[in-house]
Amino acid sequence: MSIATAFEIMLAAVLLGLGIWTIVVRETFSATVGFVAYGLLVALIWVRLDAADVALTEAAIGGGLSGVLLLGAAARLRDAEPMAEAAPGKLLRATAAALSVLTTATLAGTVLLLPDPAPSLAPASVANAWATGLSNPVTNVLMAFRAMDTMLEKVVLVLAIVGVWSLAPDSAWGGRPGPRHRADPYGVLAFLARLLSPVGIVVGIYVFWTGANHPGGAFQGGAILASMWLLATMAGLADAPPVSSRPLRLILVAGSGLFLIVGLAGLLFGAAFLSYAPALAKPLILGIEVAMVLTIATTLGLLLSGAPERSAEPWAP
Amino acid sequence: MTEFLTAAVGFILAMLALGLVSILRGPGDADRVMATQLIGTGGIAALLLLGTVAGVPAAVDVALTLALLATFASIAFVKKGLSRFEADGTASTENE
Amino acid sequence: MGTVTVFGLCAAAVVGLGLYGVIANPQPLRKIIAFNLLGSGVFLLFGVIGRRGAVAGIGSDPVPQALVITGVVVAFSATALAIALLLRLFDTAGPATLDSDAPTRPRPDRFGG
Amino acid sequence: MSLVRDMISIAAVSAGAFFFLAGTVGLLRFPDTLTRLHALTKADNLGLGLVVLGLLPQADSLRDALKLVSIWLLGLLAGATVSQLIARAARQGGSIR
Repeated sequence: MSIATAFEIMLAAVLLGLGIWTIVVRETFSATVGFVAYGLLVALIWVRLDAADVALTEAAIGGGLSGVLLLGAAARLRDAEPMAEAAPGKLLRATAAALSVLTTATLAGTVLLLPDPAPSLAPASVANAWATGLSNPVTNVLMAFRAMDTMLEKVVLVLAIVGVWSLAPDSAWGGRPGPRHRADPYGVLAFLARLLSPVGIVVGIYVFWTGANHPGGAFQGGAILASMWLLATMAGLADAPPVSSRPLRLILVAGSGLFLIVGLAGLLFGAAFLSYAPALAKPLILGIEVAMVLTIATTLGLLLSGAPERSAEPWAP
Repeated sequence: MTEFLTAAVGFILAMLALGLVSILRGPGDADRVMATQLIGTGGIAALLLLGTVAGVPAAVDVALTLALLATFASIAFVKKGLSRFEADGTASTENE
Repeated sequence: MGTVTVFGLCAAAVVGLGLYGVIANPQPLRKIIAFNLLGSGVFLLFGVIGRRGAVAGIGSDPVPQALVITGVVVAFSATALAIALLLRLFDTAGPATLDSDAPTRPRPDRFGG
Repeated sequence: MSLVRDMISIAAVSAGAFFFLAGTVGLLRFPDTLTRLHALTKADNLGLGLVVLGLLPQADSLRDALKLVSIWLLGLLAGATVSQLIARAARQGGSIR
């Protein structure tokens, strides 16, 4: 057994240990922390699998944003803990365990018996990379070869934000989402937000821009930008905009809207829905990505802020 | 060189795992939240070494992202978990 | 045993763990977390299959990678919606539970204007 | 030349690994939240710094080297501020649950 394999087994064991902790530990808060640690560490496996694009996404969304979302919810639901319902009966747990073992065994068998040589679309994506002028194959797949997925994913983001907002009580409709955060303007948190946010914005834009040729892209960059917005909000340096704001709503639909317009233009002037003329491919993709990064950053930030809870009165720091 | 770096990643990962065991056991929530800080240092060190070993230059970007965001869970904990205590004035008022 | 086998088996185990958690954990937040764990296992399986499709110059098949990135974003949106539902349930009906027989204690709507 | 660089890397990464060991021993042995926080943020950040130092000779370009250094600086900033926040939360929460 080589040292690399030993390391991989160890990494898998640590990750599985965190997964087991997340499922079996009694307190919900501990489980949440375990899952956040899992989300941060899984990026290591993605790097080991040579999928740096996914590693970036997992680090930004799975580690950073999910952590804020889940820990925030766990802290807020803490009061419900003493009322925790009776654990399910032995029969249910045994059935669940049997079902899980069966699923795992089936999947493990499938992994061991995967066909050789492995089917791959990598050569096809390399052969067609000329059509877009971008050299990151993952961005090519996301923005050109399977652009429909990416467009529909933007629609999912819009639907999710509509769903979250529609949970607002009538009295708060049109107001600002989430609680208002207050912090000592000269305290530690405000200091961190003042120092980290500019750095994070630069990193976010860098990750977005480098996505054309190296691992990175609109999702990862947008997630980093959203976190920086959130940090400023949590430090009391900024406030979430009221959801009735028209510019805000325009930004929220900009990504999917521009994607749809370009797609329809492809149908009218080109070969098919979402087809780009090779000469225009790079500027078109760049334009869509700029709109997308704005939409993603705003949507992710608002999804984390939650449903509107306060009136839309002007905010004074 | 590659063998040495792989062994170093393995060692740091083992330290990380031991630290996680100690931290997640508690006793308090503040101890548990430290797990994200632990990954913010040990996990990033392992990631950087791993990127060099595996020949994935973009691992540096992943580490940069983790370094930026690993703090966020702790901040969310301090903000929301302790809003009742008005810690350092970093409370969130639920209602105006 | 190579990279693919180790992480493939790990992914299979994570899927099983998540499935068990979704069924057996009573608290809704725990179910949401377990569902995310299950999803993460499925993503890892995609990653393993992408890794097998590596060719010279590309370490991993880009198509599964792109699918996983889309999947991560969609899973996050779904989680955020689920958490928002859960918090709203908690605000209106007291302790959040999925047990339909549980007594609900109506609370005054605490969101003023 | 390559040998010298490798020697520097091995020395610095080994030293970094030692500080991670020290940090973990601290986590396992120290009795309360504040001392464990101290072990975690001080020793581990030093370990990260030494690992970064060890990887600098292996960096391909100046840009990568700068990124490595900025990762360490971000880690220091995060460790310094977040440990303050957690410690304060632990103290104000009393025997924080």
